[in-house]
Amino acid sequence: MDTTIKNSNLKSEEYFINMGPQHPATHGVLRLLLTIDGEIIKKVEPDLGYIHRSIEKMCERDSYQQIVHLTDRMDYLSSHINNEAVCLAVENALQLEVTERVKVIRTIIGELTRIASHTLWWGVMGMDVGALTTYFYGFRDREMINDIFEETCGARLTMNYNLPGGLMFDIHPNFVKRTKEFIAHFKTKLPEYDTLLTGNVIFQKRMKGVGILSKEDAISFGASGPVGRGSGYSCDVRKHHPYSALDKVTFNEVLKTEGDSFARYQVRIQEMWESMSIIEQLIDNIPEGDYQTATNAVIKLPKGEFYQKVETARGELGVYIVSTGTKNPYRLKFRSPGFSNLSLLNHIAVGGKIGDLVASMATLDLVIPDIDR
Amino acid sequence: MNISLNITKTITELLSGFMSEGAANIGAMVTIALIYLAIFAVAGLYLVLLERKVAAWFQLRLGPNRVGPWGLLQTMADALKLVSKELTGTVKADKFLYNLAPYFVIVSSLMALSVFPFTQEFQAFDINIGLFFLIAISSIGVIGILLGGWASNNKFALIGAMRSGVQTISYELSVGLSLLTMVLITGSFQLSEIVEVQKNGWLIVQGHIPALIAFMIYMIAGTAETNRAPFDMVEAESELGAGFHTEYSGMKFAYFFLAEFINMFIIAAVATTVFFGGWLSPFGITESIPWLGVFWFIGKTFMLVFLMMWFRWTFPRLRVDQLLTLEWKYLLPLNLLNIILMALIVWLNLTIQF
Amino acid sequence: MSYFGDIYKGIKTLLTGMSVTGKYFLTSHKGAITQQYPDNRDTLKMFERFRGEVVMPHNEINEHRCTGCQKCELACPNGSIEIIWDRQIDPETGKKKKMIDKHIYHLGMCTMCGLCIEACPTDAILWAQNYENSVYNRSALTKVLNQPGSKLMPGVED
Amino acid sequence: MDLMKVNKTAFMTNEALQNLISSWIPELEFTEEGSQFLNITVKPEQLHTLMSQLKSNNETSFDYLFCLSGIDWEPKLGVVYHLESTKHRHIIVVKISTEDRENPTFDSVCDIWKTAEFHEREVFDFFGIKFNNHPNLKRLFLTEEWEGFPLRKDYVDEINMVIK
Repeated sequence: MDTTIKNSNLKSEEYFINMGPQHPATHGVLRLLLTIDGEIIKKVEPDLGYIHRSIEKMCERDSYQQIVHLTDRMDYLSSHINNEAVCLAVENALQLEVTERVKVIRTIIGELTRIASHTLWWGVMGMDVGALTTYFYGFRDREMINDIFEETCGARLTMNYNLPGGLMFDIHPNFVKRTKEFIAHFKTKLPEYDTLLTGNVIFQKRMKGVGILSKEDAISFGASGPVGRGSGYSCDVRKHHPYSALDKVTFNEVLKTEGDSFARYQVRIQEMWESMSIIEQLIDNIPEGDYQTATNAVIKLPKGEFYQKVETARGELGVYIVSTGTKNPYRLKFRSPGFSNLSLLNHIAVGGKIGDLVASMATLDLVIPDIDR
Repeated sequence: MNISLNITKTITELLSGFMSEGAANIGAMVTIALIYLAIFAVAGLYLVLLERKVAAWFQLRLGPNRVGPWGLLQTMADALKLVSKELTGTVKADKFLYNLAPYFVIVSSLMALSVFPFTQEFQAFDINIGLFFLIAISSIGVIGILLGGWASNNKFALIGAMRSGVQTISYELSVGLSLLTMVLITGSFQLSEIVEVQKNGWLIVQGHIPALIAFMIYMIAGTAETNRAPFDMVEAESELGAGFHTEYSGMKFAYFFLAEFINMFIIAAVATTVFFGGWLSPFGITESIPWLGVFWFIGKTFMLVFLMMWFRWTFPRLRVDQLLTLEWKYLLPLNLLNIILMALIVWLNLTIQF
Repeated sequence: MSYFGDIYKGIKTLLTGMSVTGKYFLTSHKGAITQQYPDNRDTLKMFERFRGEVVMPHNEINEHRCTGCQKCELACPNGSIEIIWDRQIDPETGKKKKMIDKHIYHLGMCTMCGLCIEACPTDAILWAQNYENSVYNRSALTKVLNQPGSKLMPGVED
Repeated sequence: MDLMKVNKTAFMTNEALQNLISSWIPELEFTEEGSQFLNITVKPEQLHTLMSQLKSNNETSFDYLFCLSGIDWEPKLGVVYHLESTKHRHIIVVKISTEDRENPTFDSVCDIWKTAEFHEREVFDFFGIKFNNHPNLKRLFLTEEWEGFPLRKDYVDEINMVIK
């Protein structure tokens, strides 16, 4: 609030505006109750529940294979990594050893999902900030990955390719060829993202110094994924608690310290390069072996509690299963990354303008079904 | 092939045959107004189609190609659809102002069209304060937007309208000043006079460096004037939904939409007349056939329209306060410096004459 | 004098941005990335693992492989498969045997998860690759997979 | 390599954690069976003191509350806190539970970790567990006039709940 407004007797009244649940900037059915004074935002209060299907209650009546298919519908942009989370939790609980081939394939498809999610985020981030052409360049690259998934798993978005104990069927013969083609194509196109948007002076002015999140606040708000790493908080589950074949690949965790929207943007762009290098390290030597280790038809987890952490495109997804030995879990809680990332929206948006709120929300990369579950 | 191009004179003579002098003048004015309205309504539609096609080519798409051959009738179909749409409105909207707003916008943009010299004498309204009249008229459009946004009793529309008020007022300044720098060379506001002066070298060449700076400032301010990206905070899709024309539907929305495109055409047309020698062919190659000048004029205008579309489909949007800092802290000082520079050059007559 | 410096830098970045879209504008004659769906309908072929709809293949003499064991009904997360079976006399062995009468499949409720096909012991149901499943009224989405008058293929044991 | 093995190489093993924490508050129950981490069950009154010590003491420094979930242990209603230290990378689980199902209330921890504010509102929404001195404790997902708490085991709702 610069001083001019403060000491002038011109008293401007706050008023209340409803952003959502049907609004272009909220990417889904999120309703934000904004209290604004002119252009400056005083308070942001999210109102959730528009797409709440109470997945956790459904899990209490479903068998473990059926729970895996539910997780597709949570964070639909990293559906494969969600499936992998539940499958890993079940496999670790049963002490079921999965073949190397399955681990490598899961990691490759996981990284491909991350790139697909980041390209969609980049396209839609451009639209939120006003550059409408970025959407089509982002989707052109994402479509190539969707074709790879469609050929191997049969579905483009909600794949349900994972089963506790391995994969539903083996990778398609020209999976490797298509992935290499995509990597070669994307290596020429990703620098274009930078020249088109990152370098742009208007874009930098819109993003730098907007929605600043300090490292302590990031940890205290439980921000994970690119949102946390944009503020210098090293929270990459792939580094601290590696799973599947991630401990065999070398990649560096992208960390920025400014903590503003531009830092979060750069983390995601750099992460795409890292994911590509991970895929390159694994794609050429996918070990032989069968793609599914037999599990009995009705899976019963031993009595006890099991927790599995996984790094989705949005952050740290946690699956907490409390089992009493029956065929469906006693309680299953999903720690969703979007939920905590949303909780810090009020903290970073207050004092900014409506344009800043839209820009910082775009860099939080919220997927509403992941928040509402 | 020498049909007289001065349509106003010919029509008045035609009408004065069987009407009194005064009535003939009014009759001529009404007919020319109807001709211009018809031409530019259709031109507006095809500008919309051009924008959609150009946007598609930028974005690896095909653009409208279903309605009519190569999609040429697409915007005609849109216009028919908009005409048949129900005119809804908000409950507690201020009915009179709500309905008045679109007319402000469309009338001001059509009035500004009357001043342009398409070729030799083919000009509806050749007044000696041409440029000054243009700038005055184009600032009336903003009243329509403010009225529309305020009267439709919708908070998003109100924010959009306030933003457009701030934006247009501040960018009027640099549009006016940058055109002023060019008037230093021509010496007169009359548009046909400006084109006359450019017979020996387009103004952008005559004024070389300061003219180029003035042209760049004018294009930036012109894009902001018509509320087009990268300054389209007025109807920022991702922030305000549809901005000031959220509550308008049917023909009223069509007026706003058409007015935006005709404004774009006006900004480009002013730039061609003032900077790129209106209907003059580059080195006088088609001097002999006067009516060919129309194609030169339309061609140059469409080049500038394409440039403005290129801006729209590449740049992200500015925030409102950045928009104001850009105007008051960057464009205005540059403009003033530019005027002094141009005055120096004209005084020492260093302009390049052919 | 960073004033003019950042004006110059700003304009330079704007121009590089425009060069990217300009390049795409000039190469737009190479064709769009969008799929022209209604026009390319006859040439459009889905991948062979594409999950369009669950179907039960029948051989020429109208025999299928479904024994009515209801494993797929149990495996389905949202109850989109209903098996109606009844006890009939098996012609060879003369004993009472569980025979399939109707295998009802609600395409409207199916989420294409593939667990039923995974659970089927005799591979009776497979994925079809059709992608135009929209209908005008919802009852058309409830399909009976085994054709009328079809029998179990001999030699297929539960 | 799942979470179980990583925890062993962390800065402090479970045993070291256990005797350090038990030195603060006497009657705490420590168990490790049936879970990958050290579980601490604490009485609701000592919750806030234990939690603030867990965060402030720089040997444990559990500054990252990554999962707060409500659980209905049939007779008892409880809340489970999963804590991780970003410095030492070790993880512990703190559990509290109460018999009274009409008006279960615990101390809120959202003054220690800001993420707890939203998570506690979610637990209140689905379990009806109230947290005192919570800034604005009202339903997060469901509408205000929704009666009953869906994630409780004894919740019955013929319309929305399809029992297989």
